[in-house]
Amino acid sequence: QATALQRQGELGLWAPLLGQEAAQIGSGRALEAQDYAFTTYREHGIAWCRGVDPVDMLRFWRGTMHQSWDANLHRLYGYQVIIGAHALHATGYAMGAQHAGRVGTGEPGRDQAVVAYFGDGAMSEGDVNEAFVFATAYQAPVVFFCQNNQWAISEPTKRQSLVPLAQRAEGFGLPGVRVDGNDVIACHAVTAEALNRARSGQGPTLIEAVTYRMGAHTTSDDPTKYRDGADDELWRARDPIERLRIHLQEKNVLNEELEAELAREAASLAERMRVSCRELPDPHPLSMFDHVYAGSDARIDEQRREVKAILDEEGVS
Amino acid sequence: QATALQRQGELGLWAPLLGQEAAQIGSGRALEAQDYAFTTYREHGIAWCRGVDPVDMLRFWRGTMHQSWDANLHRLYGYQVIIGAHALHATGYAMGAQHAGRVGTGEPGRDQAVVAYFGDGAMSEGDVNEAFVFATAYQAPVVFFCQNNQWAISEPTKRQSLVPLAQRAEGFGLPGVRVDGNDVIACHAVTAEALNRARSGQGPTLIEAVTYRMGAHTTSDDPTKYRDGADDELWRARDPIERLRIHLQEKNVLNEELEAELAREAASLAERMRVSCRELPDPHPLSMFDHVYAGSDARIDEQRREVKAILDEEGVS
Amino acid sequence: MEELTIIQAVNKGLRRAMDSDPEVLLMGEDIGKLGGVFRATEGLQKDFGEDRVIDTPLAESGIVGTAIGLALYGYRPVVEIQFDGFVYPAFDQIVVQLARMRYRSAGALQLPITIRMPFGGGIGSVEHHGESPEAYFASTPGLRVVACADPTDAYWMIQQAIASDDPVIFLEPKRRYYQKGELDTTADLTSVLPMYKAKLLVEGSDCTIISYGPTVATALQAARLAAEDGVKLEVIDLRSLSPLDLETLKTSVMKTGRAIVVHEASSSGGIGGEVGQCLMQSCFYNLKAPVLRVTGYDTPYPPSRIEDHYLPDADRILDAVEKSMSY
Amino acid sequence: MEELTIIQAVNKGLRRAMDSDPEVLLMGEDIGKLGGVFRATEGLQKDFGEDRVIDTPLAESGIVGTAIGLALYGYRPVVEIQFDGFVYPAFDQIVVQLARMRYRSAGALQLPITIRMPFGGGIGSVEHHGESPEAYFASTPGLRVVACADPTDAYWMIQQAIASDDPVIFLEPKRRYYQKGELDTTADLTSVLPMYKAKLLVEGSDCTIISYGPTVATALQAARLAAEDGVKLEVIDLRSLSPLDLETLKTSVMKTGRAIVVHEASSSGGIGGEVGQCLMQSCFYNLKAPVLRVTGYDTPYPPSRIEDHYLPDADRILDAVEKSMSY
Ligand SMILES: Cc1ncc(C[n+]2csc(CCOP(=O)(O)OP(=O)(O)O)c2C)c(N)n1
Ligand SMILES: Cc1ncc(C[n+]2csc(CCOP(=O)(O)OP(=O)(O)O)c2C)c(N)n1
Ligand SMILES: [Mg+2]
Ligand SMILES: [Mg+2]
Repeated sequence: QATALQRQGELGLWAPLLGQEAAQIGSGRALEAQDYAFTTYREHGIAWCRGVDPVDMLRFWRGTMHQSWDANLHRLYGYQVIIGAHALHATGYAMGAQHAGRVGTGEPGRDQAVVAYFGDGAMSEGDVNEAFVFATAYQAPVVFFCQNNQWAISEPTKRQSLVPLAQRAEGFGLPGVRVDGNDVIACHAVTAEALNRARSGQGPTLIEAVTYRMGAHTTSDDPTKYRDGADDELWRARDPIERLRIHLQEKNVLNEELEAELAREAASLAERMRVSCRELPDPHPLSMFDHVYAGSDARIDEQRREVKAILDEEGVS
Repeated sequence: QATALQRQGELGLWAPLLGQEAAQIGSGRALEAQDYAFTTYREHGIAWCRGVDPVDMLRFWRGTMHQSWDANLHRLYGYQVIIGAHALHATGYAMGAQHAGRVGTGEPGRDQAVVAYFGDGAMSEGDVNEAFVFATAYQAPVVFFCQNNQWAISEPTKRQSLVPLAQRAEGFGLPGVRVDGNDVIACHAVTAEALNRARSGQGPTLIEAVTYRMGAHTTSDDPTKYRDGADDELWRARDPIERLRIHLQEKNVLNEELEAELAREAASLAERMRVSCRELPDPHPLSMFDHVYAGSDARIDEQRREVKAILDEEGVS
Repeated sequence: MEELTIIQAVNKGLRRAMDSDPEVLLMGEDIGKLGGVFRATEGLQKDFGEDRVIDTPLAESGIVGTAIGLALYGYRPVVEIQFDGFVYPAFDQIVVQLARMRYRSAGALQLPITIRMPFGGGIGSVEHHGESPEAYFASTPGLRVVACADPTDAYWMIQQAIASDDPVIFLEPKRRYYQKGELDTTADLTSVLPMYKAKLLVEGSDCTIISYGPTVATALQAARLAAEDGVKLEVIDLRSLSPLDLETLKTSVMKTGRAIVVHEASSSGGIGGEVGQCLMQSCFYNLKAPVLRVTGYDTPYPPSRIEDHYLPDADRILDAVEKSMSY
Repeated sequence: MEELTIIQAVNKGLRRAMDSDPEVLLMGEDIGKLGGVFRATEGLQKDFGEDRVIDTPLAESGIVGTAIGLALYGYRPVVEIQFDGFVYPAFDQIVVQLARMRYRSAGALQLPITIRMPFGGGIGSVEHHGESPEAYFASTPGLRVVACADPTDAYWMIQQAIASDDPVIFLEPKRRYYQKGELDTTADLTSVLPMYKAKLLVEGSDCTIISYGPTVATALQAARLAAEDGVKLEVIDLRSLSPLDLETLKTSVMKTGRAIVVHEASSSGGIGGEVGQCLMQSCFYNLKAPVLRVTGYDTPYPPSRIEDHYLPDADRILDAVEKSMSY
């Protein structure tokens, strides 16, 4: 499905993950059912691994919902747009697992770990650094997975740090690992190990996956303004999907047949998304008044009535 | 004057620096006139080194002014109460010096450096860590001087970090130095060197001065609730003033005469402070309306008139 | 019935909440061994242990951010912000993350977090120790903002805040912490006045004084003084700053035709303007005078030696009453 | 005279400010080579160099905090916050440090910093890209908060903001960025209308519509529609949200006796309530109806597919006019 994911990356209705498939699928596949993950707007690969239907992912980008899927069901928090904020949520959630005695028991399926996914730019935000402080202070079972895709919109990673991002970890007293983000097997291995450390009560880890944002930051971005094609070429040659394909062919796991089948799968998924996307239902206007508070609120009820009256006039039901 | 400062520390009208005299005087004396410093509420020793009259320091603590002295005159920003906020101000000020071409010229008295003073607890705040990011990104001429006095009110340093605080530096790509904060000569030496690096354009440094808060956090704090006397004893034996006295005696710089004179100086200063403190004039009530904006503001003028009327009634002039 | 101070009542309320719900956790700076700089959590770590009364690193955004994670896991964190002036580094986590989680997730996720904060001035302290940031939170949809003004409310409202499934900003009147009052702890949580209701403290027919937190005592004092001159003030403790209990306010102002809002925070953009606007909309024909405001002035909080001139006092309230009556 | 869009006018204004004062620096995320996500700083780094147009690390508190240091050194930093929804991590530096420096230092220090921010919704984007945080800043003493609504104001007001010795929050109406208008750049800065003044856009005798930023165009549209039915609306662009230009508002409402405040931000705790309260106090006997509010609702910003139902439109303004006239 990595191939399928690449296709999705090419859909371009959103912040494309093109080039980062290995980092996301590799690490995402290392999570166990009882684990929990927090991601940014770019981690479609993680959502895929957590069982989210790509069509559902589109709800957020189309503007029909603020959160695209059921966080409880997939044990995956929705796309976080505020850079770095969720690193603290992940740390707190991990403290919860600890507090609930779901760490270091050794019982299979019982011990939990949490992963926070974010980018190279996020490493500069206070919240991410405070997350390192809290995670180490309580030795919480959290893994910080930083995809260094070389860019924060138009700013190269060196604007955020002159030293490797993984090095940041030592300073806070947690282990830092740097991995080839375009090697799906390596990403899986380091994440699995960090998760095991976390679940067994050995505390947090920071992983820096070095990769590259092949596409634009988002569909409204124009990379030609700030980067030349040279790097793109360099990294295209390191295409994680291509590397995996060759590897699997050598191992005789992937043959023409299977490839063709994958291609068909991908094509039909892409097709389904194209179709379903347009069919995603708009929320009812009055739903904008729901779930501000647990109970009802007089102000909001009055405002709902006001809009209801307008809709009735316009004949909207 | 270190002796005098100790006496001041004993005045207890404020956040006492008792035990941290060497760290403050040692580093404070390393600054040159053209340098600039930003401090917390506890850096009376730095203020002393920047030529602030101890009596003026009391204005803040007595509540007659928000800023105790003229920041421009002493090239020292007033006491900062918001933990960590000034680390960014110091970094920005250093970027200014850089921008103004006052770094790396080699002309004596021209090149500038900036020092940000803060404590072990401050190392956990997002602002301090963001300051490390900006300082390294621009290689700004700023020195971060962290006095690890073992406590943030009632919390021991290990609640903030399980590894030495100086180690934090590497992770951001700036050099980190750990120094005996009770050795005034060592503190002077490392600060002087870091300032030279900064002025000559070699970028920022983090210094961790390991010392101990002998007194209460502030005069409204009761340390017996959270720490036993054992440590106090341990550190009393390392009293920086005592160490300096012995050193100077061995070097025959300090003799009975001089000591007696210093004691007299200290006593008279203490006396002057006791007296002047009570004599510090209260601000005029109407001054609370001054300097909200550069120009005048209709709302505020009206409110000033309102209070003026009340004062007139009460016969206050 | 026992007599205790507001801070003791907060402590007692926290203890009872922790006794009755094992998911309740306390987080903050210096709340453990020290028991908080005001001793609100005194003795709680000793009795409930270090993992239910958690001393945190010195980082407010981190405290609220990790509390959000703990709440997502299923706990009910009660966060102490040491002083009003230190809440701002956590602002993004409070107004963007905490306040909107239920809405953002269309009801799938909720964050039953209470953020306790001593607020208001008048304690003769230095900068940042006398602030009234309530309007920032009261104007943020998704947050409930309440303030207590006496031991009974301190005791019950803190428990209601913790029991609430919505995030609550719980404001404690710092300079009244040692004000004493009778407390009956025998009632049960559901039978006492809900925290989202305003409370009529003194009945009167001439003018309604609306206040909350530390200035409630000031309003009561003004009412006593006015009574001596035969002026009957009606005093209401707002208690809930968001959402507002307009019904209670409306009923009173429909009767008196006059209202004065009293708070320590600056006038401009404060709670007073919102209350005044709402009353103008709901009682237009009954208002005999404009709703007036007796508040802190439109400046930052002044040096403590002159703070008494900044804070509303009974005289200023009575001047405003006179002004209102003169319409 | 030339015709250009609001975003082009901002760009031109920034360029002129940088030309006329070498101390002016621009700071922000992606403002260099990219020229900002809205291209407000397009071409400026090329012409003024990397140390006057500074791409910063991704940390808002860091950006404002270092800008404060640069201002203390003597520079005039102009900070771009990429979107309204991303300003909150810098809240402490803005409301506690930036806003109070002059007051805290009794006038010895000043921070002539301008913080530019696109604000408001209606662009069909995801969460956090359609917010109206103005009330948080307008209720903070020490800050000046202004909003532009057309190319001419965008061009002159940004220069006035930069020239101001006070910190200024400069709000740009995101969804109107591409609205065109005639601009005369020949005048000089001191001769044009000061940014702290409200502007009378349309004279009318029946009801005053007070608005700012993106909803000014909505108010003008409502005025045109009302005129067709013979209802004469007076339209005022507030421009300065803090301090408020009450004189201009008062003069208008004394005449019309009716006022409606329009903004995208939620009603509760918004600018509308403060304006309404001030008008009630200053025009009590002249008000024929309560000041009304046509605003975003008291919810977080909704998903973009239904944002049009959340944002004030001409019809809602006209309904409010009808309601006001019915008193
Ligand atoms: C607090 C905050 N500031 C600014 C932004 C605007 N913004 C969105 S994505 C982005 C760059 C993020 O870069 P990185 O962390 O490397 O993640 P990537 O987009 O490369 O995956 C910025 C500045 C934001 N969303 N949140
Ligand atoms: C942002 C902020 N949060 C909390 C506080 C309350 N507070 C004042 S001093 C202090 C401890 C500071 O410890 P440290 O940084 O080690 O400095 P020290 O007092 O030991 O010199 C705390 C928590 C504050 N002043 N500012
Ligand atoms: Mg990136
Ligand atoms: Mg300390």
